[in-house]
Amino acid sequence: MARMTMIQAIRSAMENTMERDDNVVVFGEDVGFFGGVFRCTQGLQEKFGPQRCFDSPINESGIIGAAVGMATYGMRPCVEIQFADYVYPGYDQIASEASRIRYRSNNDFTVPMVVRMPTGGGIFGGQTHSQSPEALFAHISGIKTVIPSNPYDAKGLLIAAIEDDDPVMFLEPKRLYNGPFDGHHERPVTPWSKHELGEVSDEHYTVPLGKAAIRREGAEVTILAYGTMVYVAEAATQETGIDAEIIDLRTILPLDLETIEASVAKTGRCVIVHEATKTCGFGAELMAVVMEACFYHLQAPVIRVTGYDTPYPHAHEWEYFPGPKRVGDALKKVMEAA
Amino acid sequence: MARMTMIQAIRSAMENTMERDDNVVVFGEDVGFFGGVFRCTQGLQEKFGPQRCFDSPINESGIIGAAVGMATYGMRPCVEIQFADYVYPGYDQIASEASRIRYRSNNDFTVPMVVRMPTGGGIFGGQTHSQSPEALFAHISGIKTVIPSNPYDAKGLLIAAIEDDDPVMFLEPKRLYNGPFDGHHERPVTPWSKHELGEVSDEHYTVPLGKAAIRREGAEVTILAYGTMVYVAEAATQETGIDAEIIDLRTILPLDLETIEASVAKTGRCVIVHEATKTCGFGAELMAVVMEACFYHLQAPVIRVTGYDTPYPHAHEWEYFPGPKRVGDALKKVMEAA
Amino acid sequence: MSPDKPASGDKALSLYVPEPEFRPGDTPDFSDAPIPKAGAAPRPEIDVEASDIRDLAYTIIRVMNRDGKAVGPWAGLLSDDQIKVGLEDMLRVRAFDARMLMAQRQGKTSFYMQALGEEAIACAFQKTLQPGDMNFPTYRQQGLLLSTDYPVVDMMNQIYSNAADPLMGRQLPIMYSSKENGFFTISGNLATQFIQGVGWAMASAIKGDTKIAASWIGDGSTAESDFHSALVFASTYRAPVVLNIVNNQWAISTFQGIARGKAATFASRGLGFGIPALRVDGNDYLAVYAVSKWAVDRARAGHGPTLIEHVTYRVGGHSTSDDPSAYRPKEESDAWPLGDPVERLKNHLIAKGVWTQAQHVQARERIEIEIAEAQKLAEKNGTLHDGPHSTPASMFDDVYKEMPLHLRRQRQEAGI
Amino acid sequence: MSPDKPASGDKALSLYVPEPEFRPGDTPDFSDAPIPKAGAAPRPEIDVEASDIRDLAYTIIRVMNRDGKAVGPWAGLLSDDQIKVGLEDMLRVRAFDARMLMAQRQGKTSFYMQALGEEAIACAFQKTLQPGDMNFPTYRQQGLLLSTDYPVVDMMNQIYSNAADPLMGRQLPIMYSSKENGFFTISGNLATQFIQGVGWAMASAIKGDTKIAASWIGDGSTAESDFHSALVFASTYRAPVVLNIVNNQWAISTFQGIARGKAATFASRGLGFGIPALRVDGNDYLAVYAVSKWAVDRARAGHGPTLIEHVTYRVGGHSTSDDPSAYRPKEESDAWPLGDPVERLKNHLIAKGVWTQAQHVQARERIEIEIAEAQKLAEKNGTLHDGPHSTPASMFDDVYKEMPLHLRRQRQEAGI
Ligand SMILES: Cc1ncc(C[n+]2csc(CCOP(=O)(O)OP(=O)(O)O)c2C)c(N)n1
Ligand SMILES: Cc1ncc(C[n+]2csc(CCOP(=O)(O)OP(=O)(O)O)c2C)c(N)n1
Ligand SMILES: [Mg+2]
Ligand SMILES: [Mg+2]
Repeated sequence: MARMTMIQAIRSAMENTMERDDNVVVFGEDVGFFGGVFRCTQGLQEKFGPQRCFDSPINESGIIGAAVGMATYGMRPCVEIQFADYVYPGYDQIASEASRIRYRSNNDFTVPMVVRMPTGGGIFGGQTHSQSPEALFAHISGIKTVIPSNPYDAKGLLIAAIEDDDPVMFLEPKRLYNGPFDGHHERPVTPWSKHELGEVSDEHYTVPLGKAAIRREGAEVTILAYGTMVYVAEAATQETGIDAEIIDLRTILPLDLETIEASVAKTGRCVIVHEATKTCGFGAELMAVVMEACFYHLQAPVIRVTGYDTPYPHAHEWEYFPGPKRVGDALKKVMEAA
Repeated sequence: MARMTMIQAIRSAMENTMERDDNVVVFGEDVGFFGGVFRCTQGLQEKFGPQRCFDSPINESGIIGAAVGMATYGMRPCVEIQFADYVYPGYDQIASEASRIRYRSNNDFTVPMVVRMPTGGGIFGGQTHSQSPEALFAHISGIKTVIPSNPYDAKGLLIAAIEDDDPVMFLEPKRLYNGPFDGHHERPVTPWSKHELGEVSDEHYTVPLGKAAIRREGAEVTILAYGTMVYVAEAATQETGIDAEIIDLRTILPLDLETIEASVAKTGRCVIVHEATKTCGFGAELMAVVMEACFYHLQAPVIRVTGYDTPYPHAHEWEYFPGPKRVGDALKKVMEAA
Repeated sequence: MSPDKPASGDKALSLYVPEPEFRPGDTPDFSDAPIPKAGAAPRPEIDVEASDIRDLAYTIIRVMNRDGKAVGPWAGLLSDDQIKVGLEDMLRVRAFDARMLMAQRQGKTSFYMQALGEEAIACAFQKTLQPGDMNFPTYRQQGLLLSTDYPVVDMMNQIYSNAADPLMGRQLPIMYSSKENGFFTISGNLATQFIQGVGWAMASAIKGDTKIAASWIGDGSTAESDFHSALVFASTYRAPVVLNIVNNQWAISTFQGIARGKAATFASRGLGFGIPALRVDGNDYLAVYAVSKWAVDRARAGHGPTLIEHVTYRVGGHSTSDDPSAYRPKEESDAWPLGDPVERLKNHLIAKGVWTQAQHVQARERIEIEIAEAQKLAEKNGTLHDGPHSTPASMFDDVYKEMPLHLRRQRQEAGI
Repeated sequence: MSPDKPASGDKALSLYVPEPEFRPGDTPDFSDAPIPKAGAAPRPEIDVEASDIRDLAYTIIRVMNRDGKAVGPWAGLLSDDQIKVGLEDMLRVRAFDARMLMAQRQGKTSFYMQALGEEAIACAFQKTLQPGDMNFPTYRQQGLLLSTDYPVVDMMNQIYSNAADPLMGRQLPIMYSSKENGFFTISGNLATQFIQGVGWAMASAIKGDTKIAASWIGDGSTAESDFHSALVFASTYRAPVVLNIVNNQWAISTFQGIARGKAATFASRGLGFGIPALRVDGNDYLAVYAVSKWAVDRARAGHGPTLIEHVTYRVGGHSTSDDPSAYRPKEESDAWPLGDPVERLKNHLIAKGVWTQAQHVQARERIEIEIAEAQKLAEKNGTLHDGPHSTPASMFDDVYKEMPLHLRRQRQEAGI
């Protein structure tokens, strides 16, 4: 056991799977010799050689398309898209190909592939280093979408994703790479070494896809969150003193419907939080799930706290970012209602 | 005044705007000499010459990227993507470029561009000629998304879209090109010449973007629909005898929140219908809108009737397609509830 | 900003929009088309550098001359028996196409696409592969499957989306899949397979395997971005892949000039990536075989990718949804100087004295009967509109390996 | 399936992964790099066919020789005064970069990217354009703006995201936009602008205008699909556009071999589209000017697109987030044989007898003071972390021309 940052945990997941299965290969822009712009693949080329971990041309459709081909051969490619904001040129290979090959070929070909990508804001990255495109994946049938919130989960989920026989989009909240971030940008950052979920085994283990984690049990209101927003939710809960149950979804597709439904049935109130823009974001689906399954339990309208429906602005990062103040206000509002 | 099919109405919209403004140009795969695989651009090259209406290489990113460039020059390109299923290779130019150029340049450059695309199922087109990707556009800030349901609207909305100073995705339900289709595939198709909304002026007129139309007033339940589903909703209403108010959204972004909210506040019940897959489809956003604004009016949980979360199957088209039976069942269920 | 040239003196620009030479009503005349003599192109070693054989990207490699003789350095690779098999493969494709086109017209299915005039390409190419190699085809390479032992009746079952459809009625007709027979599941989205084939080949190389991949694309689809992705990746990693462009001169209603601007050749795009590029007479079975074999051997020997442009002509409509008389002269395919691949190979065998017109007619009839019988068998399993089909509940299967809860709920709600 | 070759005899494949020649610790040595002599490349007419000048895609067009003399058919286009302006433009870019790099290190902004060693390219190119022409730049063409009259202080305001930022703090530093000065709004997404420039040029042609466009891309980004889209569209419609590749040999940590597989040249990609392609010494201001002028004149005269590969070297880090010593030898930039563009142009003027070292130092100091003063002015308007900024409410503006209801509600909820 060791304390790891999320970067180290992700690297450890790749290292473990590459050791166990020589079908696992890693490639992407700058991931080879250099080890990736966030250093998640550092040392892998040295350890496994350039045929197992290598730099790719700057072509996201090529990266994902080549990975699809490799996966149908029988390998398990785990590729990196340098920022989630740059996945769109490869979107066709995800939405039209990876997602449908098993179905359309009736299991003749399958695509056990992972596409890793740093996601989310909070680093003054401006419009094109801050996006959260998870809803664009969740709408596509045939792929899974995972968003870890801590080193322990990141490693276990990534191993599960690499070993999964279906394509998995693996979104890494880059603001969490080095420590939990609760939106209080004015305060110093706590490193993962100070957090119990920074405790990560060097060994192989998995965290199952499709299972949410209850980060805090509570009776008054359910907060549905993932990634960075889990810590914002924790901060808001603490600051308002409201007894919220905080659910870290971890996998948004398949979604852990049962955990969500049980919690909202219990609390009767719900706040949904994500960084992505509001309209048609994943929060909309969560709203719908709660409406469909928990309507008769609801004591107040569910509230979404999200990024606004604008491009991610540079200077006004902290006005844009859904921080503890906005989440706290939503908690208060949902408690006051009805 | 004349009776027009939706194809003729769309063509007429392009013809009118091309006559009035030589900044309007039309291009796309097979749209030039041949006039498009659905014949929507037939005759335009002959009338306006090959510099105003021409065939393009088969490259959707190129089509949209070139259109973005033309629009920033000051033209008003109206391009065709042969099927909405093929828009993904051009998705980056929509989501990262067209949508953000006004914002990021602080109005220095703007993108008055229309991307037309036949959308939806019901024609035995299988996985790649049947998709409804509107939610993938609705999640992107900075673009508008329009889905007409009849020739009159199609023309007026398309002219409004071409004259709009922002980029517009214009999704044409191909199953409606030749007549309203209510999902009763076993019955003969009624042509538009028998429908009052097939009455279309040759002259220039607009239907404003962002305004829904109430197709049927009703007291018991609100049906939110667009495109082909408007007729399915009408059939289901008639067949169940339930007094539904049918709202044809026409523009899904910007959404006519006021019309939706007023209707659901009045009826207290709501059914949402679309062809696209369920999870994170536009119905999820509609759910959220109703939850946020009409919670205290709701007498029953809102129900979504949608395509299932699978690729669009070929042989089982009619089991997949959300037809009047499924919508009728939802209406009955929402009326029985509470 | 220019220090020396005033803007005022410039003449107005104007957009060039390429047009095909002939439209309906015109009399097509290809007498100017540069058709090199059979046997003229040299045959390099398989480990050659692209830069040493640039000319092969601008010529047309041909083997059969006008008299049906096989000539030049690319000739002589196949035995008479092998050539007869090739001829029968092409006849099988042609008979299959004719039957299925008719079945679609009769309303037995929704859609069909024939390969009329292009049969030599897929049929000859397939013979250069080994078991385990993988094609990443487009919708017009039925010849790849039809020249293996894949059951014809299963292809028909797929086309009918019937109860025996190996793809459970999920795919549009003709979108076959057969891993076993080296035929990757066809996509309706153009060009995506071109880079996937490169990825598959990279995997084979990473694993130290001996298998190679072959990617396929049409002339029009070379404009798609994944054509570029494929060239970039194939050249960077020297992937063991053959990149095939089938230039049948049309993309639905759009002539090849819209994808290549009337300049250069499709093959020559390979040169900018250091990929050897060869242009071949796609209606010459022997030339296609020879060039493909060269490229396959090259890939398998570890020398990397080859780009082949197969020059042919799409004689039929794009698909059953298309009527080409709206945009090109009916006579164009007859005027096109490279002739019919079946006739040419037949004439070659006859010229050699190992085949007769009577044998040919016999073979054709035998194959037509085979196909007709397969069709009867297939129709016993159902047709699209009359059924039977796979069970509707199967619609929910295989989206994922295991069905997630939300899909289980949806299936339940569907009540099917 | 192969009739003649058993699978068993084949040797195992293996993946080729290109590696740069030198890594940290190695001593870079470019003595083998083929650097053609200045003045050696011919200068064709502007209406030449691509196929007639293929060689220009494989050489390096150079004007200044080792002695600083301008020689050959591409020499002699600029007056001494124009050359001095060019030198000052480059000095301005260098001084600007130095200041802004420092400002970022001091925490006054989040991010910066310099063009160290590549200044000649953008600065010389800009001088070939006319008012109204439009550049579609990448993030490393600050020289395009800095050699027009665009206010330096506004560039700094943008970098600081301050209250006077013309882009309202919405964009990452250095993502300028100036329609007025022919500088298209920069995108963080690579290569998208390359095809947009082609579309803009097509629009100019459709409208019968006289304006031309110039698209820009880096060596690494030529791998992106929109590079291909741009070539396809530019060649098909003969768009009046100059397609510039800045080959500075690195893409973050990735050497150019990953984008071109160690074969051919980036320029030669144009030839497969029938687009004339020229490779030029990007550190030679006079050569860049001459080749660019040729391409701009060609476009404006209606002869269509040109692809230019500017060969240079990225001397600095990729951005302030990058430390190149992790992946290449520190000495590499010094070893690279094409030298420093500022030094070379200075030596040329001195060799001509129209400039002295003292004048040079004076000019540099004057420009450094100019830049320092602009910086002071800009900082009065605020810096990223200390503000002031545009008003937060402006975050909701200009998503659309008119703010839709949902955004009005969101702004209201935000209470800002
Ligand atoms: C991404 C995408 N865009 C457009 C289409 C529609 N489409 C289907 S076939 C075709 C023409 C392809 O022509 P070509 O590549 O020359 O192949 P051919 O049909 O001649 O064999 C087009 C435009 C598609 N299937 N996929
Ligand atoms: C679509 C996309 N993918 C990846 C990136 C990340 N990225 C930014 S710059 C860069 C390297 C570009 O190298 P090159 O084109 O050679 O330009 P240079 O930086 O050398 O000027 C990369 C990979 C991006 N911005 N956009
Ligand atoms: Mg074709
Ligand atoms: Mg570079």
